[in-house]
Amino acid sequence: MLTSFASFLSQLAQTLLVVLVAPLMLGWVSQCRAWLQNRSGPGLLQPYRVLFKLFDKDALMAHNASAIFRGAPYIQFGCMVLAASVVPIIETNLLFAPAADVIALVGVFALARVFSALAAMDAGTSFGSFGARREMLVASLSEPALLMVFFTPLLIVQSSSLNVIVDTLAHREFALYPSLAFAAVAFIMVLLAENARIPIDNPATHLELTMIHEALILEYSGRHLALIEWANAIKFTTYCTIGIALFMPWGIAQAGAWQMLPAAVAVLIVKLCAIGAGLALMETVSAKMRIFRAPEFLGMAYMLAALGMLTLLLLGA
Amino acid sequence: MSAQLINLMASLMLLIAFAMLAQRRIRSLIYLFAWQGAVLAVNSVIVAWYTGHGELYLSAFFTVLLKVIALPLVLHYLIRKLDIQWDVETLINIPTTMLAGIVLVVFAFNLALPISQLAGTITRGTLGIAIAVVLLAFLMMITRRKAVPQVIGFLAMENGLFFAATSATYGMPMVVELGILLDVMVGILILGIFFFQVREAFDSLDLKHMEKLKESGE
Amino acid sequence: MNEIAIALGSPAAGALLLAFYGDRALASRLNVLVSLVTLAATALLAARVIREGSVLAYNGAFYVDSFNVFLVALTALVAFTTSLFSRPYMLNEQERGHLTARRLRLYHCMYQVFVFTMLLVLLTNNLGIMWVALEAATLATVLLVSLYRTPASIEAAWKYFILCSVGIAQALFGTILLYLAAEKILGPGGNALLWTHLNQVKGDLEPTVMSLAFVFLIVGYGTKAGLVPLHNWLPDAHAEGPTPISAVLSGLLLNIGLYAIVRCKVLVDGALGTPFAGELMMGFGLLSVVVAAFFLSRQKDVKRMFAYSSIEHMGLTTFAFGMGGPVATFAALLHMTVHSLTKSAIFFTVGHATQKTGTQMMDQIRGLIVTNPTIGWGLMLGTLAILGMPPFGVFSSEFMIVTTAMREQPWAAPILLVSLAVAFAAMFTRVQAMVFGDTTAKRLPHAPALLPVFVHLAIVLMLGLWIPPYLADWYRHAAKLIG
Amino acid sequence: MYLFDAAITPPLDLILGVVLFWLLIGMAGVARSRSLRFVSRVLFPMGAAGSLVLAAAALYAIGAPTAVRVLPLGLPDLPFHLRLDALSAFFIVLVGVVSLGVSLFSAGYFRRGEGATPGLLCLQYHVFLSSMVMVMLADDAYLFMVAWETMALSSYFLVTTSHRIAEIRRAGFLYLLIAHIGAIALLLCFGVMHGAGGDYSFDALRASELPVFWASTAFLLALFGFGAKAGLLPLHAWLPEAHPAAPSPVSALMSGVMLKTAVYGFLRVTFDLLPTQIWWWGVATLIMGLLTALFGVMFAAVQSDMKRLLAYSSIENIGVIFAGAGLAIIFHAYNNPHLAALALVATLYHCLNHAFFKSLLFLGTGSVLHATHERSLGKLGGLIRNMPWVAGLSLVGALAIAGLPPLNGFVSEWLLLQAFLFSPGLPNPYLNMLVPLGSAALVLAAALSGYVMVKFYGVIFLGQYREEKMRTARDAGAWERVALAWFAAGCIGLGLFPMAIILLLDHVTLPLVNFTLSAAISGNHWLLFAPVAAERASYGPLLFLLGITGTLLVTFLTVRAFYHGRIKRGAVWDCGFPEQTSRMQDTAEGFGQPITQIFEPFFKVRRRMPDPFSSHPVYEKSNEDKLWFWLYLPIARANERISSWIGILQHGRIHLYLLYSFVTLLALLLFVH
Repeated sequence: MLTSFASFLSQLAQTLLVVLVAPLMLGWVSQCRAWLQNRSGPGLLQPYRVLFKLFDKDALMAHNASAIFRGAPYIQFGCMVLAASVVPIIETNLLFAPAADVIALVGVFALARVFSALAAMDAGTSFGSFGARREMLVASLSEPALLMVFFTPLLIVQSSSLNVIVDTLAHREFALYPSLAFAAVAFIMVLLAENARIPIDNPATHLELTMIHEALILEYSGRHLALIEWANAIKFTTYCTIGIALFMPWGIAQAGAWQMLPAAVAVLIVKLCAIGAGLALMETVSAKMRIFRAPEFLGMAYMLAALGMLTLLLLGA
Repeated sequence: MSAQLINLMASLMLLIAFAMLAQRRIRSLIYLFAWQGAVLAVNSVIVAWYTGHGELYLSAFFTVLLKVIALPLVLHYLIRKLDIQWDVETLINIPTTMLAGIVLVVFAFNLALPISQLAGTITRGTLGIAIAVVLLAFLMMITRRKAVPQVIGFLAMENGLFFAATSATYGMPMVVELGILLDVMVGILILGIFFFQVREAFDSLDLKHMEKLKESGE
Repeated sequence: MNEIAIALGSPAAGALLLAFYGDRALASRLNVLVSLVTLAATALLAARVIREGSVLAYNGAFYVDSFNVFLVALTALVAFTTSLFSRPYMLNEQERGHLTARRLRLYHCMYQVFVFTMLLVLLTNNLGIMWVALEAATLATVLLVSLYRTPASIEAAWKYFILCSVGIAQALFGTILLYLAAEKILGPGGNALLWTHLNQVKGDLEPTVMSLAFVFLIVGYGTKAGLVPLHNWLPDAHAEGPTPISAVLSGLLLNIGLYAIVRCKVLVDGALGTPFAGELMMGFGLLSVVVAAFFLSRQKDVKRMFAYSSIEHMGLTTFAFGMGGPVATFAALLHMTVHSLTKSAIFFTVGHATQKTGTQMMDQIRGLIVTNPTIGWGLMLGTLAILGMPPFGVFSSEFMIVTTAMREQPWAAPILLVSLAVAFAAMFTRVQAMVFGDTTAKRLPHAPALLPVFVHLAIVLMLGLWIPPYLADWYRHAAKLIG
Repeated sequence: MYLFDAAITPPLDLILGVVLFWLLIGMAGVARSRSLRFVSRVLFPMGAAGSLVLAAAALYAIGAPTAVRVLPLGLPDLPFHLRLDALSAFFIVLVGVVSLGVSLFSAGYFRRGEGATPGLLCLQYHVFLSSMVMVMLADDAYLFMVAWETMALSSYFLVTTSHRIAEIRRAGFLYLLIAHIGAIALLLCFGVMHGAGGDYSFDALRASELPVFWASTAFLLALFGFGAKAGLLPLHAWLPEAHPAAPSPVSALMSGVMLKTAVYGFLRVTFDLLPTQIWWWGVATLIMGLLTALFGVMFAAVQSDMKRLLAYSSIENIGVIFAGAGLAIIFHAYNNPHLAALALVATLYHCLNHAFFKSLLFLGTGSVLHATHERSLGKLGGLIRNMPWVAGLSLVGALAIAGLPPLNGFVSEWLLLQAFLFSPGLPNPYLNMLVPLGSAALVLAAALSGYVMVKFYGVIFLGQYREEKMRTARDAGAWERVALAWFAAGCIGLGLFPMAIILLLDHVTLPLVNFTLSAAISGNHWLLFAPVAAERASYGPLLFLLGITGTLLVTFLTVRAFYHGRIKRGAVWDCGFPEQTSRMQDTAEGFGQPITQIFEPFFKVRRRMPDPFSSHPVYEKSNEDKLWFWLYLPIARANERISSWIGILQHGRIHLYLLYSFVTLLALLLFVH
């Protein structure tokens, strides 16, 4: 009873942490980008201000928008929170962890995405539906790549549960896994694609013909838009935490190791900052691709992940 | 003595068969056919006389009646009626046909060898000739372009079969023989009707008109 | 043996009667009646054979065993149903001016002569008489094939006549050789050609002569059975003759030809002690199946197409007889039965369909199911049955043939099956087009008799799901007899 | 006589009773052939009741001991053998549950004047159902073939219900032809496996000792034969033609159940009848399965006819199922019963899932078709407003088929992926590397199926009306709603309670691969689902649902509580683009375009570009199946060529015919001599 209460607490804490910190993470990345581009930037808290503003506005909907349109933001938000709750970030004692392993995690993302695409089609506009199409296209290519990325650590620890993966990878003697390096590069590529970052998509653009993600949410406003934006922030942060869990799990506390928690939080903050800065750097130095280059990009990610897996099978490392 | 006579008859059969193979004119073909029937009948009589098989006389009698008298008359009547008495048939290259015929005779002789050894008849040597006559008649049917010669070829084949029956076993059982004769008669009757139908439908008895039903081409 | 007398006497008497009164209004009914009497007599005969075993009658002139009795019954049955079918069919033909009363008389008379000769072939014990009757059967149908006196029908009849006569002349030579071999043992005279006598001494017959005889016999009777490459008369005769005649040619005459071959094969097998005859039959059978299957995909005329299908099935049956053994022979006998029933049923529907649309060209026959569902369904189900679709009986025999082939002649099974698939593709696409779609058919003055179609198909369906035990015993017994 | 000798076996008898009952219903339909009311309101619901009994009996039979029975029908030496074991019982359950829904749907579906008379349809429909059950029950080759072909035949007639349309006739022909070719392969397969003394009961086949070569031949023939029925590459060509041609309930049955009979047969032959399994059989099946899955989903993505799209999606799912079966064979051949059981369970589970969601979607398209008389995706749209029931329930199906948690499609895919991932450790190094790569193909197929379903659902139900007539579309009637709800409930239930199904499937896997999954799991996890071991992989659909709905509720209530609920309705904005018409929405073709672009080598694309000076520019594009041009047409042409060669034989000249006889005679004489 006590342990399950503890895991409930731990679960609540970690989930809340991710949910609340997520906009900050976005703010940090755009701030870094601004610095790299010699701009002053809107400040770290800008995403919160945006959310606050949106929640305050009236929601405007098309006449023909159906329940799917209204429900989709909540579903997306719910999915992202669930995704955030199965990734161990500071401690591996998670209540929800057994509910979804890495494969189910991919499923959660897919569920959210399908609803966002359906909602975009619901309005019945030209941009909405082609946004939906592109989103689904990119996703259908990045999903296999993401799973291939997961397979390498999964084969190393012989488990598909994130908790177990982190536990095993973080708490055994240090070993060099070249296969994981391949997987990590692939993962970063998938992360960029999935979160509508350059070079697949540009989160800042509203240029109709090139946008993907923005086209999806074109018809949204008010609290629905806020929820979507927030969900996206959570998604981005969750991806970062997944990356941390898989490729640099050092410092994440084992279940019940309360004394390690402060250190774990500190390590997490450092890692997140580093990732944010790194991403900002990458986004600054690269340019957006044409949409039909995206398959090549993701194919590359897929190949890298597959190579990683083969390396593992070949070298046993 | 009789064996020599039988052999003589057999040779005559073969000779006539070759003659038929080479003959262009329908009238002459009918004469040849009648002669072949006559030879067949004489042969039967010789065999009957020599072996004492009474029913062979009967067979010879029917042969004369049907094949020497009735059928040629019917055929003559038909060709007169159909006005094809003087028809000349263009054969495919007589020498080639003859050559093929000779090959067939050799083949037939070889084929008959083991059988004739088995047969206990005095006529057994002629079995090869009987087979040859059948095969030559067959060849004749293949090479003829007009309906009447084809039918004569068929009748010649029938003659060959009778000859074979006589030479191998002194003839089939009487009831069978009669049945066969009946069939031949009815067949000719039907053919007679048929010639008129063909003539009516095609204005000619040339078989080249009857090549419409086929699978090739289109 | 009154049954035999009645079975043979009624068609003979019927032929005589119809020769004089065949053009009267009642002639077609008389035709049906005579066929019914024949059927009743054969049914009684069959019952007697079931009860008492093989029957030798009239001084050994007639012999009925379990092999031929079912063919006799089948022949009488199909002859009867065909006479039922032919009544409205011929009346329609007459109405539409295709036939005169005189020709109708010829038709009725010759129909009964044909039935008589076929029954004679089956019932006689004398191989010589068998030959005579078979030749007579040819002669009886020649004038029927040319009944319409169109150039095409005359051409078909001419080919039929010449090819079959020449073919059967070879069989006569074979019979002479058989007699030659038999006479050595049984002595000269009529007895030497009696099958029952021959069967008793078959082991002593001279093998060389017997093998030569069988070559002539199979070429001869094979022509009648429609084996490739001796089959060329068959599609023409089927396509150009009146449909009832196509039905009996396909359903009965081919069977009779095959029956003659099998009777001789029993003797030859006994004499030779080698599978020579069987191999020859398998070769002919396989060739027939393959060639017929590919011919099927070139057909435009509906009756011609089903004629090729008959060649295919005769090939299959011949192949099965050639394989021998209890299962394959059983299957072959069953196949003969179901093929006769199905193919004649198909010809019945085809007959009405062609009358309704006024053409035999398949691309002008459409939508039968719309105007006349029974004809459409009859044709559809009949075709599916003949293509070997379960649950129809043709499948059960094909199942046994193919599985036996898999065990005993594994090389042949794939060839058979590929041919069956080709045949399926070829026939089904055409029949489907005729049955479905928008219609081109018209109403007819005389309503078609479709009872025969559904009776036949019902029997075939039953044989696919359940073979009555006495029928099975019968087949088994016959199979043992044939070996 | 046999009927009464045998011991009483209640489930088997009950099932036979239902089969008989169905046949009687069919007869009754023919008896009152023209009365639509009688047929649809009385007979079809009665049939549904039969399905319910069937499903219950079979469900009971899964756990019960194997029952056998011999009927006094069939060939004299091979009477009909029946056998009800766990595998057949499982598939009969599948028939029962799907036909229950489809029969209910049919009760409200058929209309007057659509093709065949109602009574005839009723007969064909119930014969179809009965024959499928008989396929599962058959325990000898003859009954199996009879039932198998009867199934093909009855469904052929159902497909060609609207036979006046030329494409439907063509589809029907293609269907029956390929079915028949497949059946021929099966016949050969049984022939190869023959038992001693020509006994073709399955017991004899099991007992026969086949050399490896013949066993492999039998396996390949089975793969071909059952693949033809299932729509495995390259024998899939009939499927996208036949499914759209059939009335929707029939498409649902064909896709939902009939394709599974092929899976059943395949499993029966490979795992039960053949004495051994060889690893490369599994590899061949796996590769064929994966190729089929990818092929199916790619083509589904470019379709613009909704039923065709679903048909291609069925091809994809069949591919997935066969991939699972292949994996099971590999594991079984390498003597790894645990993973074999896992793969087998995934396969069977997916069969069940596919039956549910594909039936749901096909029935949904049926309702749409009736409401709008339109099958082309390019003309539908916005139907969620007119048909909320159909739209809502179809959404469940679409999400399930896209493999999204927590619905059922995800469970089987998850299981299958687990099987893929734990494959390393096989004694074959190549397989060790290739099998995980195969999983990537599987995932790609799954992800693309999400794409396909967004397209399917979005274009039909969402957006604006593409045609004016959509405005008048009416929602489905009560019968149809009940049926759709049944399938949707199935999709949800199968997704949420996987353990219940696994426990059932244990009875199936035990005799086939000697292992039960539940044996590996300690304790009874109704919440969690861990087929291998809890620390290796686990999935808790209920927790999952709880997580999402919990958050959703909390968010919703929070937003409600703290913020205003003001909503304004307006015209769509669309970046302020002024001239919006419904025709400017993305079309089905538009959705297909990126897929054709990316996977261009797999398609035969024909484009017709508009003339630059044309005042009415037309752009046409079609995606065709390359296999059709590479495989089917060449075979057809070869057939044509051979028959034209053979046609020369029959030249019409009697002399030639005589020559044939002559030459035959001489050749045979020479041969004998």
